[in-house]
Amino acid sequence: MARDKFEEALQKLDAIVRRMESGDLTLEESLKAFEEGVKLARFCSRKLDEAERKVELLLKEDAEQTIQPFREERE
Amino acid sequence: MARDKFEEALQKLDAIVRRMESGDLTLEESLKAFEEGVKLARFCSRKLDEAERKVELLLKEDAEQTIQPFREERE
Amino acid sequence: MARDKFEEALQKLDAIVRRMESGDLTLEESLKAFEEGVKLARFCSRKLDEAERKVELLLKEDAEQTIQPFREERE
Amino acid sequence: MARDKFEEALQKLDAIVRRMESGDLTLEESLKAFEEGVKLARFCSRKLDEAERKVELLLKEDAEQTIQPFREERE
Amino acid sequence: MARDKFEEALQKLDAIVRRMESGDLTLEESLKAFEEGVKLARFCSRKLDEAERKVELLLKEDAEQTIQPFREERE
Amino acid sequence: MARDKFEEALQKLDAIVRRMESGDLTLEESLKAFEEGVKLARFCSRKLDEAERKVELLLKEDAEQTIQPFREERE
Amino acid sequence: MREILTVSLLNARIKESLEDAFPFVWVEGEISNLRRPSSGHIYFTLKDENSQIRAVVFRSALMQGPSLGYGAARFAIEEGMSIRCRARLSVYEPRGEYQLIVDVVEPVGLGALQKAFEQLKARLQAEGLFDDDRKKPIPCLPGRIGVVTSPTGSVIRDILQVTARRFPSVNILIAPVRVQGTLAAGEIVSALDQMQKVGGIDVIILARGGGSLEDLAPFNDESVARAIHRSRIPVISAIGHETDYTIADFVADLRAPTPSAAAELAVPNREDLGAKLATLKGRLLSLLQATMTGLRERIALCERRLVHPKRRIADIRLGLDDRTERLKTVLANRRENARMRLTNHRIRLLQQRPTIRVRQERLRLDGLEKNLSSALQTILERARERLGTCTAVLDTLSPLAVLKRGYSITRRLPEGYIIRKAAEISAGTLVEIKVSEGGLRARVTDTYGE
Repeated sequence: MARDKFEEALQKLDAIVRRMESGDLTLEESLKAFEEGVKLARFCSRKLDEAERKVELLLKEDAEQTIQPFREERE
Repeated sequence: MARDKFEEALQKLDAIVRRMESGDLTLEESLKAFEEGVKLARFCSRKLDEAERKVELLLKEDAEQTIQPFREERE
Repeated sequence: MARDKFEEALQKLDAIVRRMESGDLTLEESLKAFEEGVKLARFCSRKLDEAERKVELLLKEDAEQTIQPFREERE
Repeated sequence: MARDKFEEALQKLDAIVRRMESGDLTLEESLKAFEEGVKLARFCSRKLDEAERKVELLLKEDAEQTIQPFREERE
Repeated sequence: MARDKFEEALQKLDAIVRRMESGDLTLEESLKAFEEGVKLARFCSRKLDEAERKVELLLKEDAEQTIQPFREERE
Repeated sequence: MARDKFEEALQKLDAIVRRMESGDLTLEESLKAFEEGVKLARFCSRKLDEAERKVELLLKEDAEQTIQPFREERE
Repeated sequence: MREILTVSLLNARIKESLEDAFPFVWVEGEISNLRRPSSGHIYFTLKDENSQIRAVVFRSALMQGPSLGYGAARFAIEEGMSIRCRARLSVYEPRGEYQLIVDVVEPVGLGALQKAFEQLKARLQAEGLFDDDRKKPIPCLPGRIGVVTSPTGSVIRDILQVTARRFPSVNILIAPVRVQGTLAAGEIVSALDQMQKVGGIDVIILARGGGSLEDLAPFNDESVARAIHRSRIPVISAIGHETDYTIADFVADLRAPTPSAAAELAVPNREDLGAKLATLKGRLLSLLQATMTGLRERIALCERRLVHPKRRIADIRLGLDDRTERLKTVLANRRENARMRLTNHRIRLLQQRPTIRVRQERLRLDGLEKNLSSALQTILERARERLGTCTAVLDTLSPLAVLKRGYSITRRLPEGYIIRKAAEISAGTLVEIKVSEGGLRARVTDTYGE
């Protein structure tokens, strides 16, 4: 799942919470919503934890592009 | 669990209770209604139990899969 | 138990009581009416017993089958 | 017991008594009337006794057959 | 006993007495009348005896069969 | 004995007596008349005796046959 | 040896040497004699104080998008405008003339630059490049951030610092480019285009520190604007200072006032997100629990209200008992009433019992019987009396009284008639002689007459 799915998931989660707050859901719907919400939350959580910090350089040499680590000045 | 079965049952239960309280039922009808009501209440209760168990399961799975965020919440 | 038999019996009993109280009956008619009335009352009583037993059974079943949720509520 | 026989007998008895009281009867007639009157009175008396016994019997049966519910209520 | 025989006999007896008292009868006629009168008287007497016995019997039967109500009245 | 013979005899006797009193009779005739008169008188006397006996007999029979009621009355 | 050339040959040689010597030249000058014939090409004379040269911009160069700079005359070339052109030198042999064939034109001088900027901005705006609806949303949590900027300096440092602070695990790909000078625009365009190909890049930050209008020229370059516009990846621009707006800023999907701000816009705060997520999750759970609790309460309430039939049964039972009692009472009354009526009738009946009547009748009978007896007695007495009288009289008249005095009466037998004359009989005749007391029978022995 692409990373930009995160936002979508977060919005869906938000929508679900709002829908549940509206009080118009049946138990089954609430359950479904809850299940989906939990999944979305887990997904988001995972997305937040997923990547490691990585800073790289995109170089172009003779029309070929290469990526190499970037040495940060701080380090 | 079929969708909306719970709500349907709850509405039926509600209708039965109201009908019983209206006092227009014959003894047999009120007995029938009572029986049905008890069954419906039991059904609803069971559905809620199931739902609760499902929620617990979901939360447990969630906790296992996303240990960190939950710890954060608990602390 | 046939539907509405009980109500019918109760209404008949009521009619008999009223007829007897009206004072227009001969002794024989009164006796007949009384006999019928007693039978109807007995029938109704029996039906009530059945109904009561049924209700108790239902409540017992209900209590057995829904012990958990009720405990939760009590605690 | 044929219907209305008691009332009929009581009315006949009444008529006989009145006829005897009028004094217009011959000896034979008054004898006949008296005999019939005694028979009618006896008949009525018996009918009343029967009625009483029947009522007692009915009530006794009733009490026997509906012992349980009453006990329940007493407890 | 044929109906009204007693009254008839008594009237005949009366007529006989009157005829005899009128003095218009020959000795033989008187004798005949007397004989008839005696027979009639005897007949009437017997009838009265019978009537008395019957009444007593009826009263006795009545008393025996309706002992209770009379007792009730006496007490 | 034919009916009314007593009265006839008595009348004949009366006539004979009157004829004899008239004195117009020959000895022969008087003797005859007398003889007839004696016969008639004797006949009448016998008739009367018979009548008396018969009455006694009737009364006796009557008394025997109706002993009981009389006794009752006497007592 | 003197070489004599034809004009044609000379011109050919000039052409060869000139064109070889100036295949690529940048030249600055002022425009004059500007002409736009119907062919679509633009002809003008480029001059300075002392010299001038003819120049042409072919329609093909105008139509073909520029690969560098502002592209050939993408801004309106006007009479008297100072420009910098990239061109090659071309010799037209038939006339022995030479001219510049221009493919890139840049305005020169502040006024010209500002003018060109305004023109380009207006044009691109008209073209719709700045339209809000074309702007792509910035992803909330970019997987990888492309940064197009100088690899050295405070810009990249700020960006790295901010992203590290907000989201420690961020993934950044830096495309190092020059950010000023004539080559800058080309490098920027190339970097932007390459970013599209790398894959996984969710947002691009195009950044540069502050500078003069000329310093920022690459970001006002149409090619850069078009590169931003064609980027499939959303671009955040952070160029110059807060107040400096470049064309790139207008085209970019989001404009940040500073590189740090661009980093903040590109990268979410991880803690905030985590908190938000936790809140949503908690809310989700509490809502569900509230729903379930509510439902449980509703069911419990219904259940409590359901206990009804027992009460109802009790009510009916009471009604039933009441009715039975009423039945009993009514019947008892009814019976009592019947019993009273019967008793009343019986008493009256007994009062009328025929015993008295029998007694009366018996008295009557007795009377009659007495009367009967006495009547007969009277009759008998009377009869006896009459008989007695007759008998007495008869006795006195009896002819037999003579006999007592001694007379007798003789009768012939068997006839029995009284014999009055002796002659009436003969001897031997049987006679009867009656005397006073008794009589005798005799046979006549003799008769005699008187």
